[in-house]
Amino acid sequence: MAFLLIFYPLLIAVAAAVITSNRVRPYMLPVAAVPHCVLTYIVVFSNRISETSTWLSLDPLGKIVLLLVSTLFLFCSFYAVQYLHFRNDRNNRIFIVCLLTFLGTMSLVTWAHHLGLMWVAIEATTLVTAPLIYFNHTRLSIEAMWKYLLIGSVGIALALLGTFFIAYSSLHAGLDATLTYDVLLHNAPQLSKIWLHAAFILLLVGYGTKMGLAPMHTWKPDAYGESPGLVGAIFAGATTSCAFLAFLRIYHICYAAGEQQYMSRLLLFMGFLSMIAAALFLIRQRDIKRMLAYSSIEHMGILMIGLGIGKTALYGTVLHILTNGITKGVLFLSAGNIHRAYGSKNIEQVHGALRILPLSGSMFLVSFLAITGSPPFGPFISEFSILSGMFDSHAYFSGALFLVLLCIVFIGMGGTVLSTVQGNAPKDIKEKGTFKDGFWNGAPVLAMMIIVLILGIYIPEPLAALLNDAVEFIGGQS
Amino acid sequence: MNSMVVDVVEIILHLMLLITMPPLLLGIINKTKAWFGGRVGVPLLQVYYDIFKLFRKGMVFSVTTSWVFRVGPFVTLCSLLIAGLLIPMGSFDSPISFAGDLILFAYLFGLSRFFTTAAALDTGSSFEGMGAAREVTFACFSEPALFFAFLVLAKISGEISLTPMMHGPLEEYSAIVAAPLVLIAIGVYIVLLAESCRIPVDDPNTHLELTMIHEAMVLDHSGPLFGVITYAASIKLFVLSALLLHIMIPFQFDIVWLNWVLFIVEMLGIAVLVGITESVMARLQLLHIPYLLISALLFCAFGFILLIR
Amino acid sequence: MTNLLNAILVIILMLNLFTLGTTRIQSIIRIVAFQGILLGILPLITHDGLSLMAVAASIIAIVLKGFAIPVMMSHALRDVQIKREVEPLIGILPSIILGALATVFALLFASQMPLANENLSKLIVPSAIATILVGFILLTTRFKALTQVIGYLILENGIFIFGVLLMEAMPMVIEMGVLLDLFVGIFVSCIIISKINQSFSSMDTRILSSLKE
Amino acid sequence: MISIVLVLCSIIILCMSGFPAYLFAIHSTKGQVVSSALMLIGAGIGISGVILSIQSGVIVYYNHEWFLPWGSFRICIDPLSCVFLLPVFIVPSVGTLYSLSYWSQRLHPENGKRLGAFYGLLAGGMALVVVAQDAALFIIAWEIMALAAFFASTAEDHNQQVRQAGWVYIVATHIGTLCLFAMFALWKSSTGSFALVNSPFLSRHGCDVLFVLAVIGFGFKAGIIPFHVWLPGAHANAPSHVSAVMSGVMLKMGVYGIIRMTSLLPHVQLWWGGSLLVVGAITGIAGIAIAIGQQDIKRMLAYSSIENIGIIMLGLGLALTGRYYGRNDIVMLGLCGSLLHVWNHSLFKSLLFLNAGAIIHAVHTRDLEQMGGLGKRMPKTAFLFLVGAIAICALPPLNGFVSEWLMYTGFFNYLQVDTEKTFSTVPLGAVALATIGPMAIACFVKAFGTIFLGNCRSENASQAHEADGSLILPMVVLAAGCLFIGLIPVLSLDLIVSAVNVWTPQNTLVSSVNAAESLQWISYLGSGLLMLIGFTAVVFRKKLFTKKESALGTWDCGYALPTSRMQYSSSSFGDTIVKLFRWIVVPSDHDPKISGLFPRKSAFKSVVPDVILDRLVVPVFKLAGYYLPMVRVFQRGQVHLYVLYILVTVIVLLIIGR
Repeated sequence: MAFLLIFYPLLIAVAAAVITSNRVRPYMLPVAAVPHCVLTYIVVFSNRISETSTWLSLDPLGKIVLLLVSTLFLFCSFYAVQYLHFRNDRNNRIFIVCLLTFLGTMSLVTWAHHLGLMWVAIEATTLVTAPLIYFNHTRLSIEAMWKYLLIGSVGIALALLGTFFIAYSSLHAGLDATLTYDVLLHNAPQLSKIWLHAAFILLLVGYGTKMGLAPMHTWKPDAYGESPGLVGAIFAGATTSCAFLAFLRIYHICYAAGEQQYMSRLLLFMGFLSMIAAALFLIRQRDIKRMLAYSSIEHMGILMIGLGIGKTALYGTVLHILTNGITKGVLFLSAGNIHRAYGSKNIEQVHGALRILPLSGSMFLVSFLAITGSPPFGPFISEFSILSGMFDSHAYFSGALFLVLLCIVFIGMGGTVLSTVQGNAPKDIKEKGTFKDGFWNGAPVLAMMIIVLILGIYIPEPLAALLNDAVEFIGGQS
Repeated sequence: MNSMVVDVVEIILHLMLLITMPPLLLGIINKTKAWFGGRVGVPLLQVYYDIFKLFRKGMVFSVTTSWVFRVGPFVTLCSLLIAGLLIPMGSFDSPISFAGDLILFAYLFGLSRFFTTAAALDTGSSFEGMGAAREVTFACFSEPALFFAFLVLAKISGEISLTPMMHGPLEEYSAIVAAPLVLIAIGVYIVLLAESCRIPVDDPNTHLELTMIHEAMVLDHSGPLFGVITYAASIKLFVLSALLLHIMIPFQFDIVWLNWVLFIVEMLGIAVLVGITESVMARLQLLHIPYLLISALLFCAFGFILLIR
Repeated sequence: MTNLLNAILVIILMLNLFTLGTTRIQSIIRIVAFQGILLGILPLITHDGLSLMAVAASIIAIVLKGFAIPVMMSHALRDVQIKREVEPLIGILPSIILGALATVFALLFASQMPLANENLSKLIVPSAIATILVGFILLTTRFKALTQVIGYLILENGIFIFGVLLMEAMPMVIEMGVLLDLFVGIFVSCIIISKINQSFSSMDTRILSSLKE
Repeated sequence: MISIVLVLCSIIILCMSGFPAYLFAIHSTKGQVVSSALMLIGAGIGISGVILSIQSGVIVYYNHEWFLPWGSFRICIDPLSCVFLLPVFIVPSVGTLYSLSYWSQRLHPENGKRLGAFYGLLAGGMALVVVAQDAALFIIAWEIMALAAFFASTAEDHNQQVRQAGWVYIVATHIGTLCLFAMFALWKSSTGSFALVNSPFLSRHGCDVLFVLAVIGFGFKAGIIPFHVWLPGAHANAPSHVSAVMSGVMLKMGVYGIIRMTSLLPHVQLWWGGSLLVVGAITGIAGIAIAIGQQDIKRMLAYSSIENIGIIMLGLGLALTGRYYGRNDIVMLGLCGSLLHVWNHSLFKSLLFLNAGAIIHAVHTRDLEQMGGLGKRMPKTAFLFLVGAIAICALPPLNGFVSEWLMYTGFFNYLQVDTEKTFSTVPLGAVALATIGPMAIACFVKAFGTIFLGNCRSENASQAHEADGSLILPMVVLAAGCLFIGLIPVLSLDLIVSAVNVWTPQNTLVSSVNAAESLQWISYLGSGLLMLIGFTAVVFRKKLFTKKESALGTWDCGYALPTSRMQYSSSSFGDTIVKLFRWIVVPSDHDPKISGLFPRKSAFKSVVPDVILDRLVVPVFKLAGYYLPMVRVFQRGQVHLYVLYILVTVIVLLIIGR
């Protein structure tokens, strides 16, 4: 199963590379995504334990991220068909091949139970995504790609060092140097503390760079801003979640080693730093896509805070992976539509999206409300669980700071979003705009929004069980 | 059976006094002022003559006005009459008394003010508008002052109905209440002067721009309507005087009928007092009137604070 | 064996400082290539007995780090026709001093950490950290895109040094994967550099600052 | 149980009521009719449910497991909910009738459907708020309501002012919601569950914090000063029937929240009531003082809503102090006053907002200075406005008086409580009410006078026409409600007293006998007053309503050419009071000097801005918006610095981690 999930997209990628027609090639995306998604649902929700090896195994955490990756990719693939047809002037071979490879490597991340393998997979996602940013072939997109690649690689390199440190900590403790997840978990209490601490910091910074924690977030607004909306959606929804999953593994090992106290301080520091940075950069943000990037940074911060609080906040944290990911998908895809329709993503030019693009505009607005934690949408449930966990563990100051930051973020984002969707549209776009809401660019957005809404009012039983499994797997209380 | 007869008699007397006596107070005031001015003055009952004469006259309506203009004075009069039913006269119980009637009492004044000012605005004249604006403004101070006085009285008597509250506690007043009572008496007296448009707040005899409060509001009313307004103004004076009376002179005789006489004499005394005040004081500059009212408010407030201290 | 190891590590450290001390980009590439070859020898001498894995790792490392990557970078350099790193953020001498300080810091830092396998780790850990820091110095003080890639490569070299300690933890496949990732990463970077050069007619990353707040 | 089913059905119907309109053509009014019909049906079902629940006298629960990480679908209809459910059902359904001609789909094809949909959601959300007995459900319902109100009030988003007002609203409501997040999270951590039921685990300290959070969080919605900043703009710029619902009902949800939370907190402190009294007095007095200075009819009504919230808070504060001293009579009077005022305000304020809508419809402006003399052109509207104005000034014999009377009586009763020193000043609340009263009269005399009386001040006003029946009918319903409660208050007292019994901690039964007796007298006297007025009017009818009017103008003191512009205007009327209260309202006058023999044309203008919003919040936001983005220097696009950040982070973390 694992090989199927990982290699099937790669196979299609090869097929896409061979296909010569620019119009036909985009259909490879759904061809890869639909079976992948079906398989994913079978694997995730079937009770039979899927086959495991020491290196590849699907635990509940992996299941959640795989679920997210596959679902998000499915919607994005349908969206991509229409998008690429609209941009038919540009050769999409590299784009599609990279996108499919990306799916394969992300699946690998979710399955990897060997820290080294996981690192390789994460680094691979960095490499295959770089060309995606360059799709528009503008000077700005080169700049964004360069920054992404350099900063991302440096960060990931530190993660490799951190991975080595973990192995070394087990060596130092007199055990065999190993990077196998299960063995490390088993031996966690004996691992050499000081090396483990150092490893934790390096991995926090390393995978944090990939997630986009402040102050390693600098590539993020550039990359998200310059890449097509659907790449942004996958970036913000899936890639960051994969990186978070990678970090979660490390967290898990340290947790098993009884280092909760030590981690909590660092995680809260990084989490709040990210939220503060995001909040400050969101104020008066004039570019809707960069705004979304900062929102993503904020949510990575929230995930970190959730981990830092631990215990009852873990449920919210795990759920937040899902809710944040899907909501980000809605945000980026609808922002992409708006960008297309107006030919600009600057709020000086973009007004009245509700009139030009009734669906995308309203989805953009609603998903903004969702992502800022308004009930009755999914992110509210997860954010509120985290907040509630904070109060449960008597972290009142953190709770208050969290709320204040959420408020600033809301104000910052709200100003930009409302200015985008409300008001009168510029005349020329009202009359001559060629890009309209259609089925293929609207339906995926709407479908994801419905999922976000459902997650806010009803969590299906299998999913709830999965989430509980995941929390128990890490060792928290559900 | 006997007590019921007494009750009925009391109610009839109350109503009679309420309906017939008010214009007399105006007459007394005018007479006092004339005496101070060294004039003979108009007859004591001149106000009655005026009112009767006005009721016989026809009316002139401005084309601007609507039904509000016509109905306003009547609503004012009716609400003041109802208020008059709530206030006890001297040592006698009022015809209607229930817990919390003092609030209704105060708010009936509000209702009368609403319609007086609305009727004034109905003419579309800037003079009357000016008068209305001042009327509603000054009420913002006189009404809280009145409520401070009520609080003091309620605290002293332990009652929240006008009749028992006015009659005071069953035993003697304790010494501690003397100072608050004096303070609120002063406050209520100022309120009385303001509400019934007397010098130093207003000059009932002119409607020059500088003094335009009450008289300016009724510039356009004529005939029976003006009669109603004059009558209503006198009832207002009467009712407020009755209130003030209890605060100032809270004692009574043992013989019942003497009490009626005492009440009438006291009321006339208050009218004389008002007349004296009008004679010896000059009208205040308009901008200073709020200060006078605020001082009334403060007198009453101090009274309350002294009491609960 | 340990003496040889220490000797190689000292040379690597010296090469680090050389990279900081030269402005000719071609020379830096050569120095890094030499460093790569030296690194490739490390797996052979750290472990007693020649395992197949160590040999394979060593060969691949030498091929990639010593030859393939430098050649690729030289190509990129030829395309952009730039010879020197002019006006770095801090001058040559200060950067050498900084590099030396970083080395000293690394030695001090490693002495703070409890080490397993004492005699082996004693020099490996500090030189790994020193090399990483030098990589960072290059990354942060040099402005030419290619120099920054070299900085990244040195950073990776440092990590490789550390990785030598853990040969058995890393299965062959994954070791290969790591090296492949590195290779592809630098490959892509070189492509980007030529794109940058096409679009901006320059390799100076300072002009890549239109995306900002 | 059946009552719960009915109320739930009604909530669902209300929420969905706006959506069928999407099935109809864009200019078709049929969809709107269907929506309105659905809403009326839904409200009817809901009201029948409420009545059933009142009659049975049993508190019914419904609890359903819910696959959320926390919380369950827990619903409860108790008398307190019933008290709030009634306006929630009545006012929006009256408003939807009004909207049929006020916001006809034919005339507003662009936003009519959207407005209808969110209007329904707003109503349904409010109903759900009131019955929710679980924090999760509550907060979801709360936000549905808040967001629906946002969308409904920004129906005309092409207008810059509307957008501005919507922005202020959504920020304010979100801050309030975040406070509620904190409150419920704290509730969970103290009681161990999200169920909003009495809990023995609450500590004294916890109660204090919960109380403060509730007052702030719900205060944002209720419009307590200084959290009222969103209120005037949102009310002024929303369509009138939406303003009516927002002001008439939605603000009360904030009140409901505070009342509900205080009912759940076991350790009542004396300062709770005290602080609510202070807050209420400030809100009431400042609210009405600012209202007097407004020239925009809807802004004026909005500030008057703030004033009324202040009054409600006074009653609640009184009830809280009464509860502390164990004085059930005071609790009864204070809370009954509050709850009845909630009803009353929802009746007369929505009446006034609907009336304002009819006026705006006729005159095409919200500016009072452009109106005048409408009483002759729209007599029915004028009469209905008068009814609303008298009611809102709390004058007998209408309903506003009854609720204020209850509070006054409570304050007077408090005089007899043996209290701690500082809290013997509580009866000063009566003085606060007595200050608010005449100011309200000033405000509404001004409004009534400048809108309906005198001469027309503008071309538009002179061409105004009477509103059609479909606009008048809803107002008549509301006015009838005002009169009904005003004349027969005893009938409404039973339900409210049982709600008060829910509120008091151990459900100690509170009796209302004394108050009921007095209320009887008030009905008699009120009816007597009406009859007396009617009697005099009949007696003088010949003279008063004679057909042959002498065609004379108002006496002009000898000036031969008075024009309508010489009337006392709205600003000049208000100026007298505004000047006296300038320390609260801080007016900014535009008063050009007149000089020379032939002075140029000049105009006086007095604008009363919102003290908190325009002088505090906006400047602070501007400063923050200017200074906070300065952190952007850290991100100037220099990639080598970005790499340095990574290194620095590692070092900093190593230092922190030591």
